[in-house]
Amino acid sequence: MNPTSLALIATLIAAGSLAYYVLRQRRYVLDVRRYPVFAALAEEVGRSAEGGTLLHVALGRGDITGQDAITSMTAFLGLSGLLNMAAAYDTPPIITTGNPTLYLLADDMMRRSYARIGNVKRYRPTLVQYVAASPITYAAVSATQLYKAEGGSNIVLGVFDQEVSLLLDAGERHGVASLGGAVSPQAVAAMYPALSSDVLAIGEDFFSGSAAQMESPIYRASLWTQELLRWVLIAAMVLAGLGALVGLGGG
Amino acid sequence: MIRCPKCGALNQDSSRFCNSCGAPLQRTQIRCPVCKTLNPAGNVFCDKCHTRLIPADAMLPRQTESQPSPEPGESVRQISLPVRSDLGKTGPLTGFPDWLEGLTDETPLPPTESEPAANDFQAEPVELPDWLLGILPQETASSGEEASQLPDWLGGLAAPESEVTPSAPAEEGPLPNWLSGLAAPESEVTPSAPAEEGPLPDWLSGLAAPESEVTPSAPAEEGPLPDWLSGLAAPEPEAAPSAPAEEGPLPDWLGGLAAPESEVTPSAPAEEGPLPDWLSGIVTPSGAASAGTAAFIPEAPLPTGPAQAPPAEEAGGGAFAETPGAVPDWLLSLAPQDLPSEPTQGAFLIPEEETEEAEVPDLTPLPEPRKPTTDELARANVPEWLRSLRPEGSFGEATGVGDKGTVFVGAADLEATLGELEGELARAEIPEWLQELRPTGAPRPEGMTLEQFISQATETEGGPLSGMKGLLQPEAMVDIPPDYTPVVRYELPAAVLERARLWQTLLEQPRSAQRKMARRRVRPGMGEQLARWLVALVLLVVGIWPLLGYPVPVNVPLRNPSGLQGFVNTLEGLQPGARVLVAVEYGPAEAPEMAFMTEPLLTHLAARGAAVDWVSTLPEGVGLINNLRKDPAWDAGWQTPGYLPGATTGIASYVSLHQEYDVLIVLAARSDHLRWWIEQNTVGPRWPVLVGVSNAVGSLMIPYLEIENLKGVLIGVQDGTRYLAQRSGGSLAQYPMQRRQLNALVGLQWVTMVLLVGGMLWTLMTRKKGTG
Amino acid sequence: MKLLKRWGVTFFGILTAVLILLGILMPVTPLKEIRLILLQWAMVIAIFAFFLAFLHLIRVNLARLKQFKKYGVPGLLTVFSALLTLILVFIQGPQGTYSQLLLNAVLIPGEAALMGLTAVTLLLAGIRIARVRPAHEVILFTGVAALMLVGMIPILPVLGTLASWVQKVPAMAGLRGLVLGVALGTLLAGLRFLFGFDRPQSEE
Amino acid sequence: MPVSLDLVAGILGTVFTVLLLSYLFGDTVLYRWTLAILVGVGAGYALALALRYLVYTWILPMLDAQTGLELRLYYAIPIILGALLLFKGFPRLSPAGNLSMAILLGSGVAVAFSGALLGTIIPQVDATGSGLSLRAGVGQVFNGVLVLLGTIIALLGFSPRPEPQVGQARLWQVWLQRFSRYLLIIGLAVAFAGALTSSLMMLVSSLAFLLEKLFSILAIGL
Repeated sequence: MNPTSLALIATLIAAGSLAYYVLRQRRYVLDVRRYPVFAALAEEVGRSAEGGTLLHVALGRGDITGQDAITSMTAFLGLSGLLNMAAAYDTPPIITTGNPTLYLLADDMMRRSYARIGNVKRYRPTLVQYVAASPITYAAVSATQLYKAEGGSNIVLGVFDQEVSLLLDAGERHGVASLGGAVSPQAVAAMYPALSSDVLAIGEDFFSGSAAQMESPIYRASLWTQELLRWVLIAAMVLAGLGALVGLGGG
Repeated sequence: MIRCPKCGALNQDSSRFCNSCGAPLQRTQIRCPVCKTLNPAGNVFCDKCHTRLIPADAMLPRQTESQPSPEPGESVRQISLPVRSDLGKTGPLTGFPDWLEGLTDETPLPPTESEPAANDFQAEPVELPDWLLGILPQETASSGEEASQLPDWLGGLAAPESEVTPSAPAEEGPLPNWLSGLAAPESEVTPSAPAEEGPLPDWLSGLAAPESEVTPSAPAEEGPLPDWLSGLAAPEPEAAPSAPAEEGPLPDWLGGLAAPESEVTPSAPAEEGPLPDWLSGIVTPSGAASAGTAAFIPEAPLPTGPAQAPPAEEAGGGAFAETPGAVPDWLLSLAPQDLPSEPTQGAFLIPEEETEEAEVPDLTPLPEPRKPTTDELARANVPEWLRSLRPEGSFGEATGVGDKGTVFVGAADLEATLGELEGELARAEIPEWLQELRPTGAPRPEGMTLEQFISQATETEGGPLSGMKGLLQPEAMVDIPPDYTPVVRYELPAAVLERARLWQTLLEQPRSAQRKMARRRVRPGMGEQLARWLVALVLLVVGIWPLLGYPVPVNVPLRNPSGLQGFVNTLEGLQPGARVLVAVEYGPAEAPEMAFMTEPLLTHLAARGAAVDWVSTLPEGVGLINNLRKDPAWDAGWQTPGYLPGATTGIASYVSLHQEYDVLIVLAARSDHLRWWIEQNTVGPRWPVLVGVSNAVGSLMIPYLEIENLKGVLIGVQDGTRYLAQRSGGSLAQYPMQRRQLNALVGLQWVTMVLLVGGMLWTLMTRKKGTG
Repeated sequence: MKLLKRWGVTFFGILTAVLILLGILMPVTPLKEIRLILLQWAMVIAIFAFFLAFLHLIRVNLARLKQFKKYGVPGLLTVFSALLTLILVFIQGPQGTYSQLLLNAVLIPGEAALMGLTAVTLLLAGIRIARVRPAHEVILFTGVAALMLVGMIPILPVLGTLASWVQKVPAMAGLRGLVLGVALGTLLAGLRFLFGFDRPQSEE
Repeated sequence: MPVSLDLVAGILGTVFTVLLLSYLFGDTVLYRWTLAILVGVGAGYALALALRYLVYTWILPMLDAQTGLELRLYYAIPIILGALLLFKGFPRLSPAGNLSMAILLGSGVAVAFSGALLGTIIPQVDATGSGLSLRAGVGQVFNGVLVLLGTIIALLGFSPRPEPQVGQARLWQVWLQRFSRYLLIIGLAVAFAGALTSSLMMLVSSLAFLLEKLFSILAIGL
């Protein structure tokens, strides 16, 4: 069977099971593990407002017209609490992005947080910045934001590669606490030795954590579907293995 | 969560209709006085505008010395207010009197994943008093307890069948009129008519509303906690405007009965025999009516503005919008029949608000109901649970004994009866906060102007307004009947409400204790700075040493990488003029590392005479392509380089439009760019693919590099130099700089390994545990 | 009108996604062309986004001139170099002499040097790993990393074989689990967008 | 490039490399100025190429007289949508660009969704399965089985269910969770080594470039 029809079947299964769990959301109460990093994001606004320190959010270089659109959207889902709280406190973070379309989405999200509480006049567009065209320059310039920002917070959430270690090292250097998450193996490999497990979301936890912290039935249904598709995937791998063992499969 | 009485589906607290069967959900409410929103009984704050619904001081049940703690078994009921164990948490409300314990819909869902409790009232099996069985939701009644009929004494009080058609089929029979006001106003249920039979008990006689003017509001369909009880759960919020009931404060649980602040001027206190404190506020005004008349009919003139019909969703019984100024219906139905048919001036005014969606109210005049005589009211037997609430001396003398041993007392000789019943009746404990609301000053005599009355009035002691004269005593409003809608002069803009909600969530947000707060890292000390410089210095020295041509301990052997052979064989298989698409997916930063493999590749392609098209999704990639094509020998028949903006989008559209290539070569130093090309190729033309990647991408791309149409892989400097060596006769003699760079890289790798392992052991030993 | 304002934009976003997805999953004639057209339009709109972001970059750096002492010079340098490069490269194209000069003299050495810095920052993070991770994880991580470092360009063949096995079996399993997990999360987040549960595009 | 420009490029490149590598020893002012120039040149260069593509591939053909109405419409719609997106630059008029953002997001989600399915899930499942094919020999089958089991365990480790704690969950669940974590750590360590090697190579090539230019400037042969 060619991949395209396999993909069509997989899409129908995924969409069908999500619809089922959304409709039956009351029966399926899913206990979800703790994702401390997402719970702590909104608190960073409180801490930066109380301490008058810098709150820097690095969103990476995920292009929203391409492969990284969904990762960047999920980063905003995880940051929704933080953005609302920042609008309420009127202590917005400095948001840096390394992609033009991602910059526009970040600008929208921050402006809407202000507009939602009728405070759009207080919104300052210069705090959401498009910083550089290439990934490594983006990381280096974002790191300069942490200069003399002792006691501040540095949230790294989005599409990165190994250049994220420049950002984390700058945080270490200037006494700034870092937390965040990433999906690409290169970025996770660079963040794993620098951040402890309760301030880092790795791979799928990046998606599950941002959905779990929304605490609404629809996102619980989405987590249920994710759990179901995990077992479908495992069954498919086992079948593919058995098929290859008996000489049916490719390879 | 609210359990639908009809189909049993669980619904959100704020739902007004059941999600699965559409039946109106029964909820008892606390109405927010600011934004009129109806909140579930247990709410501490209003859902919509976050006004506090439960006065702060009333939250903590006070156990003062003066009130002896009730001995076990003592039947004295302490009316104290339910307290949420921790502000903001939606933990179970505590502090209910026992008889109410099982009724709150706050009972938490059991933690296990099993089917949530069939009914909010039944997290664990609770022994409910009989009299409440009849009015609990269907589930409770059917789940284990036998469905018992309404107690007789309530039977008589149910709204007469004829006037109101019950919307939901009231299986256990229509509720008593005095409870009918308790029905959830949300549902568009037309109130069921109060049952005819059975006279009112004396103690309620004063409350009976004349049936003629007001048809009772929506009947209390079986549903969770009835309003007048919820009043015990959540007395009127502080912010609520204090009702200016001068004839002394209504007790909280009856507060709802008081006329809204604007329309009511207190009537004179009752002259007849001393009524019990908790009832004294509601005894008939002097002159307005004889004993037993609805006690709270004020004398204030009707408000001049146009009558405002209650909006549809708060009209509750919507179908029967109250005539402006009529006494709240559940009480009017209890009043003795000799009231004048026309609502007196200044009667309890319920403005009617026009709303488009509201059902057209049926304003046909109701038939003249028969008013229970004073004796009938007196003979109404008092149920067990009410008798225990009866403070001393609150009932008249017994005129008979009902079949269940209930003592009928007349209103007139209450004091005497109490003397006899002293032994049986336990003194009702009136809570501290209720005592404060006890009327202190004498009401304004007739004919006296307000100024004169104020000048004589005593000063207010205590509270923010202490020292001021003639202040109206705060009157607690427990709940306003569903069809009552205060005229809110100032409509709060949504933005202000949203901001208030945000502030509230901020204040309520418990500090997340589980997360170890990221320790504020102090700026690293001199030690760390030295370590940084040392590491940098070591790397620079070890890197520069071989580059300067100095001897190195080991000359790196060039091994044959597994992917190189496939790479070379595929290119060797190309016919002259074969179409090759080369994607340059690395930036200026990675150019030096990729140069190790691009140079031998270009010479190989030129040697095969292939027609090469160059593309890149990176702007700088186009510039790098020009760097690569500096040598005219490599430039035979190649297309001008194509820039594909829009990352994957650009690749997808290019691949779909150009199907004619024989081989796709991807030179990538970014894992996502390589993945895009492999994915779009798999989706599209599925050309044979050759991949050249940097070391960083190579270690990650293993999972991707085992796909079907992948013919050859070159990873990093080591495979590149090997390919270069193979293209130049097997040794790197012609490329000295590349050989030195390779030696420098290997040297750096070994030094880095030593630093990593040494640093790790050192840190493990000193074990400074810090958070990230 | 209110309905259109609230759901109009969301509807268009979902319609675009569904059409492109159908064009990939059911590559039949009309859907394939529609997909291509929409992808190319998105590419062109992205260029306008780049132009807007560039203007914002200039504006931010000009705004920094107010605090001249701290940010003045870097702000000026960024604005000047950006406008000069834009004009030169737009006129001459990538093959132009000045374009080549800027690429070879500024971009390649500059970004290569910055990437070189990541070698030191990664190494320092590796050394400090024991401060944030438990001991058994630290030993496993550092051991495997050290083995790979010396096994990638092996001087001792046995190290090369062991490194190759570690890379092809346990590391493959771990990375594949990571990548498949990310793909699952991407699927569900995409479905939430297609169902209209997540609406980053609308004003709500 | 004429020889003199080569020399200029060499000198500029050397200065840039030295100033940027100075960050190793301190966050100096010169480092920031150099970084500022790098940012400006990078952004200008990328935008210039993108605008050239837009002008030569879209705007000029749209304005061309011979272009048919249908093709002209095909060219004009994205340009109008792009122009609408420019309103995003003014907070008050920003909603005017929402339609264009919706199309960008919609296309991104579709591409990412299909990429996840067709580029990651299906090939990976196929590759995991085909690792067990006997054609590659018994040794490979043993490795294939290990990779299959390891991938399943690693995938289960990312489940959103609460982590099994010792004493609360069965022992095999605790060990399954722990083993999936170890597999992930091995994978990350391999990726870390790859990234570090790549960075080391960049450092070596920077140093090589530096030395080469220094010596050529000082006319001293290496």
